[in-house]
Amino acid sequence: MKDKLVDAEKAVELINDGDSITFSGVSMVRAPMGFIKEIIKAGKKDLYIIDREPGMDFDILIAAKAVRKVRFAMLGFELFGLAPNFRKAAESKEIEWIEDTCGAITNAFRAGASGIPFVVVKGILGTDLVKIHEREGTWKVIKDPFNGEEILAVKAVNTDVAVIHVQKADRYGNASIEGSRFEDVYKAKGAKKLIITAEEIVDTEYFKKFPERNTIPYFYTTAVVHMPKGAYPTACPNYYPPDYDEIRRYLSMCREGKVDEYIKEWIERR
Amino acid sequence: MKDKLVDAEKAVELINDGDSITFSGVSMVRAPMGFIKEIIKAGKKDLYIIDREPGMDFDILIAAKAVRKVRFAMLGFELFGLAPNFRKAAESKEIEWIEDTCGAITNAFRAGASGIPFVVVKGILGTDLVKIHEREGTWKVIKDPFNGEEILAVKAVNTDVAVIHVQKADRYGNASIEGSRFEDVYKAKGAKKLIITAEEIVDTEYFKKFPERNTIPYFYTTAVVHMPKGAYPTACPNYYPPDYDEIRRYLSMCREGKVDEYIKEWIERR
Amino acid sequence: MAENVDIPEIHPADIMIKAMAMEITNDDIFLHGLASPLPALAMHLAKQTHAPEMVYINVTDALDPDPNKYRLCFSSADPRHAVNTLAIVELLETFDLASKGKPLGMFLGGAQIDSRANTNLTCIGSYESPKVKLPGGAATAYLTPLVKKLVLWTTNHSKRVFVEKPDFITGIGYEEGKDKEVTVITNLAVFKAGKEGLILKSVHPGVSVDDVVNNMSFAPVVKGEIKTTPTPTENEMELIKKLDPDGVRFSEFKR
Amino acid sequence: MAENVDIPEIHPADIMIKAMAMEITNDDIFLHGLASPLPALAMHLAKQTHAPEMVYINVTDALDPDPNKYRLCFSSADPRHAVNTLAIVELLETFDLASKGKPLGMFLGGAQIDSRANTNLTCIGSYESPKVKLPGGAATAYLTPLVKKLVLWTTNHSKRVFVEKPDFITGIGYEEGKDKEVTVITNLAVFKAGKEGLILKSVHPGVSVDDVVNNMSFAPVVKGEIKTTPTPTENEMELIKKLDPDGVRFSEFKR
Repeated sequence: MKDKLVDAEKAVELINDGDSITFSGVSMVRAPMGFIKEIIKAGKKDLYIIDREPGMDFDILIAAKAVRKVRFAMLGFELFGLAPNFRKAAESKEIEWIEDTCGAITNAFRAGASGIPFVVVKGILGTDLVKIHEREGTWKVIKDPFNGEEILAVKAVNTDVAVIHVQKADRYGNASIEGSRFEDVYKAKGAKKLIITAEEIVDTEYFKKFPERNTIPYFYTTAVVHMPKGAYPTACPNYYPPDYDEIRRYLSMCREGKVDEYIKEWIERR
Repeated sequence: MKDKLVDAEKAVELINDGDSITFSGVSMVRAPMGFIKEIIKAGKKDLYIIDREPGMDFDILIAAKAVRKVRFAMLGFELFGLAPNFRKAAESKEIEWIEDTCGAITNAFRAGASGIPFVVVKGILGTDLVKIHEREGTWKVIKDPFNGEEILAVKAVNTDVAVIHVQKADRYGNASIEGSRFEDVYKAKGAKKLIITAEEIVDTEYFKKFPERNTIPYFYTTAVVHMPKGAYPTACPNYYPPDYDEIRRYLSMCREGKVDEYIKEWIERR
Repeated sequence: MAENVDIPEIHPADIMIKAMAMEITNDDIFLHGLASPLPALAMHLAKQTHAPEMVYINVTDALDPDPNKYRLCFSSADPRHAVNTLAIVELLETFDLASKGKPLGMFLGGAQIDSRANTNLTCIGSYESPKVKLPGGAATAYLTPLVKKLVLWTTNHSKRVFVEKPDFITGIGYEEGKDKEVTVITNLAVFKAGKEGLILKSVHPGVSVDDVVNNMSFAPVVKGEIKTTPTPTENEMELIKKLDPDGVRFSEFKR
Repeated sequence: MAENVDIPEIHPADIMIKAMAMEITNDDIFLHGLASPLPALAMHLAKQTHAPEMVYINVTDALDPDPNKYRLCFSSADPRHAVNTLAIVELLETFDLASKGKPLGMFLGGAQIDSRANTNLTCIGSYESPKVKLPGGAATAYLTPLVKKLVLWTTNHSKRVFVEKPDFITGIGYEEGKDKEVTVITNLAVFKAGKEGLILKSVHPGVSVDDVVNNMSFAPVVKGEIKTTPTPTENEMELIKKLDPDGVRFSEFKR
């Protein structure tokens, strides 16, 4: 196994302007916020960010002008309201966006992990999302070759980069997601480059002792970054809950037009 | 959660003559041999048995005249040679058989677990298996709707029954496969009825303590049978290795024409 | 119905939770997604009362979280909601259950809802040039055609929500001939969706049929007996308060 | 080549293991399936000598089993082969790697092999009325078109194995223009498959080119220098013996 432990500044070089990227987590849980900060610091541009149900990770990248295009099934702050910077950018057409649905985007990630070019999914037919995606070239209504019925084909998603925050990893890239995995394992296995950020760097013996906890084996991983509190202010299960106050502070500042100030202060904070 | 713990005689009633069935394990590992014995004792007939790389489970069911049809990617005894009863029955056309390939049958199980009617797979095109399965109606060469390239569509496999031997289960049907899982989780989740046989019945607290070890949650399970040494003479990881001597004894008796004697003795043995 | 005398001080949130719980039976598998405090509490309530064997799956990927250690948080995906779970069940696996035709029920919201219970969660105005870009439908488009029970909810029973023609069809409501029951639960009333449209089933205590009808852009079906929506019993209220001591369930009403 | 003087007493099994190991480089992911004692040992040998970072995946679903605690058993799926594994990697996941075009190498057998290294593992005679129903191709049909390295082996270098036209095409061998290297390793020699057919690369110590050619139903390509297949070093023999103290690797030769 190769040693893949690098610092964040080094790992962020794996991302090119214009890349498609997906991130771990859902809403206020296990988003790789620490690495999002590095992407902003590095001044990455024109990213195409793709996820099932993102939140602050997407919104702040949009606010930082790092994003060209967004794909998601839901993007907001749950009970705290809409995503202010996404909404503004979408309504003013500063960014492109395509709405997905959980069952399609998660299947697209799973198909990407499986190495197949597309997957058929049930449901969805009859909704207005179909024409949006047929125009985009991401979905197509086809006939089941066995019974002739209409069914939706969804193109696999294999992003250029996946950034996955985990609880434990070793320096070779074996990584353990504890608790809810969401689609993160599929995102990781389907991506062309995989950056793991981890709360803790553990000895490889940990995985030999608990091989079933090795949710992403080393051969998928391009780089490992040790990043304690790397999901903050979103949660990292078994480590810390979401910091709702901090997330609300972000939203308040955004609504007051002070998002640049928030980002500046956030970047300076260690 | 409903109490699903029953004895083997009761659980075997879930199987109807003519059913399609799949079993856990591969070759000489974690085949549900104890339950196979029950199927034979109950005199089940005309079964259509489907698996990736079965061995003694299939061969002895064929010897006992319980089988109408067989589908597999490899069926034999590895270094110990061909499967004597399968071979005899296939060559004399007493049973139907269709040869599959690991990548197709495992994907068919995974598609069955996913609830999709078919899955596309790479590889396989150009081999003689394609025409066999197109005739059978299990595969079809189609065009990728996005790029027009030829690709193979494989119909999902959802068997009437799956019999899965696990290390630990609770009486409600939460089940833990330790070590190699093969495709057993997919087989279980895709089957219309699921019979779990388990080395140990554990308290539900076990799963609350180690939720990630709950490889087959209770809502998939139709019946749980407590069956220590339920994989014998095949292996059950963390419990016992394969009994190579016993497997060789079976093969010797088969080759001497004494398979009925072996089955009789096996059924009487507890 | 409006001749209220001694209706207890009960918040619409609690009435809605009870109404939601009543849609759940013992044989169901129910899922809730993000931004779903009321469904989360309804599922716990059902499981602790009339539907103990209901399968509880949620957006934290946790199966049957322990109600005795549960404390409702602002994010429905908060890992603390996964307390004492029996298994990690990826959301994708729940979608697979829906595809397999298992008895899955789902709670979903709707920014716009029409008389067939079709929903819009995508945009106000056109998709290409939205006046308001909403958060998006999440699982709506995928699940609404697949579930056996679809329970829509809104805490804002109004003409803005109940519209003649949604700006976008994110989710499919009533589908004739399909094994799929569609219920709409609002802060005023409970409907079932049918061939004829949204059929008013009950109004909440203190609410009149006129209150219900006058706050919709289309006419619901009002026929036969219109019941009063049952309120939680004392015991049920205790369970709700124990699960949500911080009153997160009221957040949706403040906006 | 046949002028053997002091060729050490070395079993063809060990020569084949060494030849197989030499096909593995540090950047490869290699998989072995059932009934594969020689590939299993070759993978360990490569990983302990020239290819320490090779990814070792096998039919026990185990990643990088510990060579120091490994003891070769009769079934390649024996759980004792998974000793000290780093992770459970389902076979299906390895197939996914192949589909994604990762640098996967696979060892496969062949009951019949033709001049393009196409293989038959399905039946002798017709599929519908087989004279001999073989065990089946396992992963052959799926993997042979996808892998970057295909290493075929037979311990029975004979006219019966090397046939003009296999009775059934279970696996695809050489494919022009594809990033796929096809090697055939027998108890007598090593070949690479190419446009012109099976190209003889080396013969094992004590074996003549005539021995090789006369035991095939078609003519291999014999041109340029034909080397002698290297034999394991003393250190390599020690490693092999340590991994297989019971001599399971010789089983294939007894049949």
